Amino acid sequence: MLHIINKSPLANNALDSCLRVAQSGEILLIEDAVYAATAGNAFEGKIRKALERFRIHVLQPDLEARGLADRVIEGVSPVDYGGFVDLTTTNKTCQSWL
Amino acid sequence: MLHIINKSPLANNALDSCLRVAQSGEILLIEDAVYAATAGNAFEGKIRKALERFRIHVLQPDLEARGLADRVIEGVSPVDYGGFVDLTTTNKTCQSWL
Amino acid sequence: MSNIKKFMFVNRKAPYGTIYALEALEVVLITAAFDQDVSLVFLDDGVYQLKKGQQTKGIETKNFSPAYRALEGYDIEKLYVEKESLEARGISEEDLLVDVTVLGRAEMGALMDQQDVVLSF
Amino acid sequence: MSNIKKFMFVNRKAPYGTIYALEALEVVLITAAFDQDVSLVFLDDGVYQLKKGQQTKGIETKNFSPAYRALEGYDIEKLYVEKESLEARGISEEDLLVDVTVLGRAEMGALMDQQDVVLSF
Amino acid sequence: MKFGIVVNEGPYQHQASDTAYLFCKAAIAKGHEVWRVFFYHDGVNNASRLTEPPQDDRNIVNRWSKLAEEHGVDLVVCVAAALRRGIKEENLAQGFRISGLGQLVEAGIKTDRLVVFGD
Amino acid sequence: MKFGIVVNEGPYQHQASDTAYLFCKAAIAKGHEVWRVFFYHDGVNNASRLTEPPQDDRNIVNRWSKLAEEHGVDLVVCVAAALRRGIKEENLAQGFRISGLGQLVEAGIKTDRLVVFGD
Repeated sequence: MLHIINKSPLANNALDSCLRVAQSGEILLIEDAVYAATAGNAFEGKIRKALERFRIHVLQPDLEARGLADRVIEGVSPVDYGGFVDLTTTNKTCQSWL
Repeated sequence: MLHIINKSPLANNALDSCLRVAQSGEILLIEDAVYAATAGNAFEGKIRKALERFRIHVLQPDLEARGLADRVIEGVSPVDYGGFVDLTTTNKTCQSWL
Repeated sequence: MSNIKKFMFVNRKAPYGTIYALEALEVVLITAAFDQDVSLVFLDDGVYQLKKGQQTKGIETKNFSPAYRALEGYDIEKLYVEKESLEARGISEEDLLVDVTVLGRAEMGALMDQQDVVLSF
Repeated sequence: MSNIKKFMFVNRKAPYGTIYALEALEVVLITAAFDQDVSLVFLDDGVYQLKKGQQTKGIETKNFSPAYRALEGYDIEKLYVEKESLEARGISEEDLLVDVTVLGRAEMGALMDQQDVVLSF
Repeated sequence: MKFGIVVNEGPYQHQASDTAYLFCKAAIAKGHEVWRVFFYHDGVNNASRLTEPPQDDRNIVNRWSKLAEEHGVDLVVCVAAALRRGIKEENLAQGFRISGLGQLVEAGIKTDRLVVFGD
Repeated sequence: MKFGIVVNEGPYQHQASDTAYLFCKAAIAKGHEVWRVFFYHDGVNNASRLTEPPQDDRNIVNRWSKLAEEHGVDLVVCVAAALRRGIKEENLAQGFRISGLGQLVEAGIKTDRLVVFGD
């Protein structure tokens, strides 16, 4: 399953909830959730740990908009909108943690 | 100053931010923030600690709507909309932590 | 029907502060009419939707919580609540309006993985 | 003018995910025209509004971050950023588009207490 | 006292408009004046005369119109925010007027207290 | 593949409608079909033909209308959600139609993937 998160991890519990409940699969960070993919963010440790269980992707255009494309945590893969589409096709279902 | 919070403390960082930045004054919990005023919530410890620095109020009609009027943490004062108005007049300013 | 899918509705938001809980319920009721396999999940603040004793007169808004009790009449009987979400809020099964199945977080995650369509509110 | 009030605009939300940052800026610019005492505060994800290097072509949305640089031309020079918010996000003063005053949380709280009107976004 | 109110979210989706309205009613009941309610961001959607909630639900837009009529509350919709969201004279409910952001600043200056309701 | 899309927030206030649109364009560019976009909650406000963003900003409503015209995407606005928020035939933009929640369920049944964008 593809888990889509769109909230900053320091403002909202969506990513925390996803990591608590989902056991494995893929995660895509979009919109304000891209901050979770950046090194130096207080959430970085949780992302590094989550990388042991999940493949984690981040929407590159949203990172660029926020001026943080050069700070992606190692192991998190940037994708464009086409890559986003591909992730929804290679996974049987997707869930947006709104 | 009156600090108005309207977000659940387990979903959003608004109350946490307020407690970090504001040093004293009064806090009013409204809308989904009334959950912070209830005993048994994981945030209860932080509220008890905050009561040492702040006077904390909770909007009673919002508690009743959510079926939790019987669980208010000791030391937190329920107010109705009239009480809400009074709090905005007795404090020189108010800030909504949206 | 040959075309039955597993629909899961994930409720993560508290009632009244926003409209999501109410409008989610409206979708659920419609879905029942399509003879699909319907599950409702309550996570995080979503568990508050099922709290007994909601009295909305003071906020001049309609109390929609009785509708959860009506779900059974629409053959919607799979209601799941996450144990960890209840505990973090000091809410027990006795506090809830309806009978639910309480699942631990890992069981809940496994259940999500079995779905065909997940709508989250 | 005899009627000068201290206006504080508290920015706590990230840009682009929601419109609050952009529409807050529109209020700030108007307020300048009223000759009030204006302060801008950036807390929590609001500090991201000031991040250098925003490139919004990929999301097909206007990059409004240059407007923060224009504030000085409107005599809006009191920009405060909370130290703890920067640290939690791994953002340094050098990462910011404009010169700001960095305050610790207690100093920030004290500054808020001195205001007449606080608008929070 | 003289109050200014700011509403930042549209009707029904968030509780902000409901709470703001009940606050205004309580303030008036206590003898205060609600001088102006300024609708900003999605708050401008509170001014749509086309809303039609279910019969058993509150009518948020009409409640505001009635408050304006009965208590002379000035309901101002931000023009820039309104244009972005499709609120114009042609779908504006009774008692509302469209004007600039300066009206919000003026409310901050001329009232004793400005209270913000949003998300 | 055949996609169904759900948009739960209005234009401009949240990024949801932008992301959904860019997702649809990318899906179509890859040869997929976007069968239906269902607008729910405040998402119904994406269908207002009265929106008028600043000249230098994107026109979210027109973009959706154009997508419908050029690629036959079915843009459906939930009638119950729309009535609450003042979206009716008289202010409905081109390419949108108003219908019931059943259209959302149908999208879940008939498409290969349903992707939700919201807040």
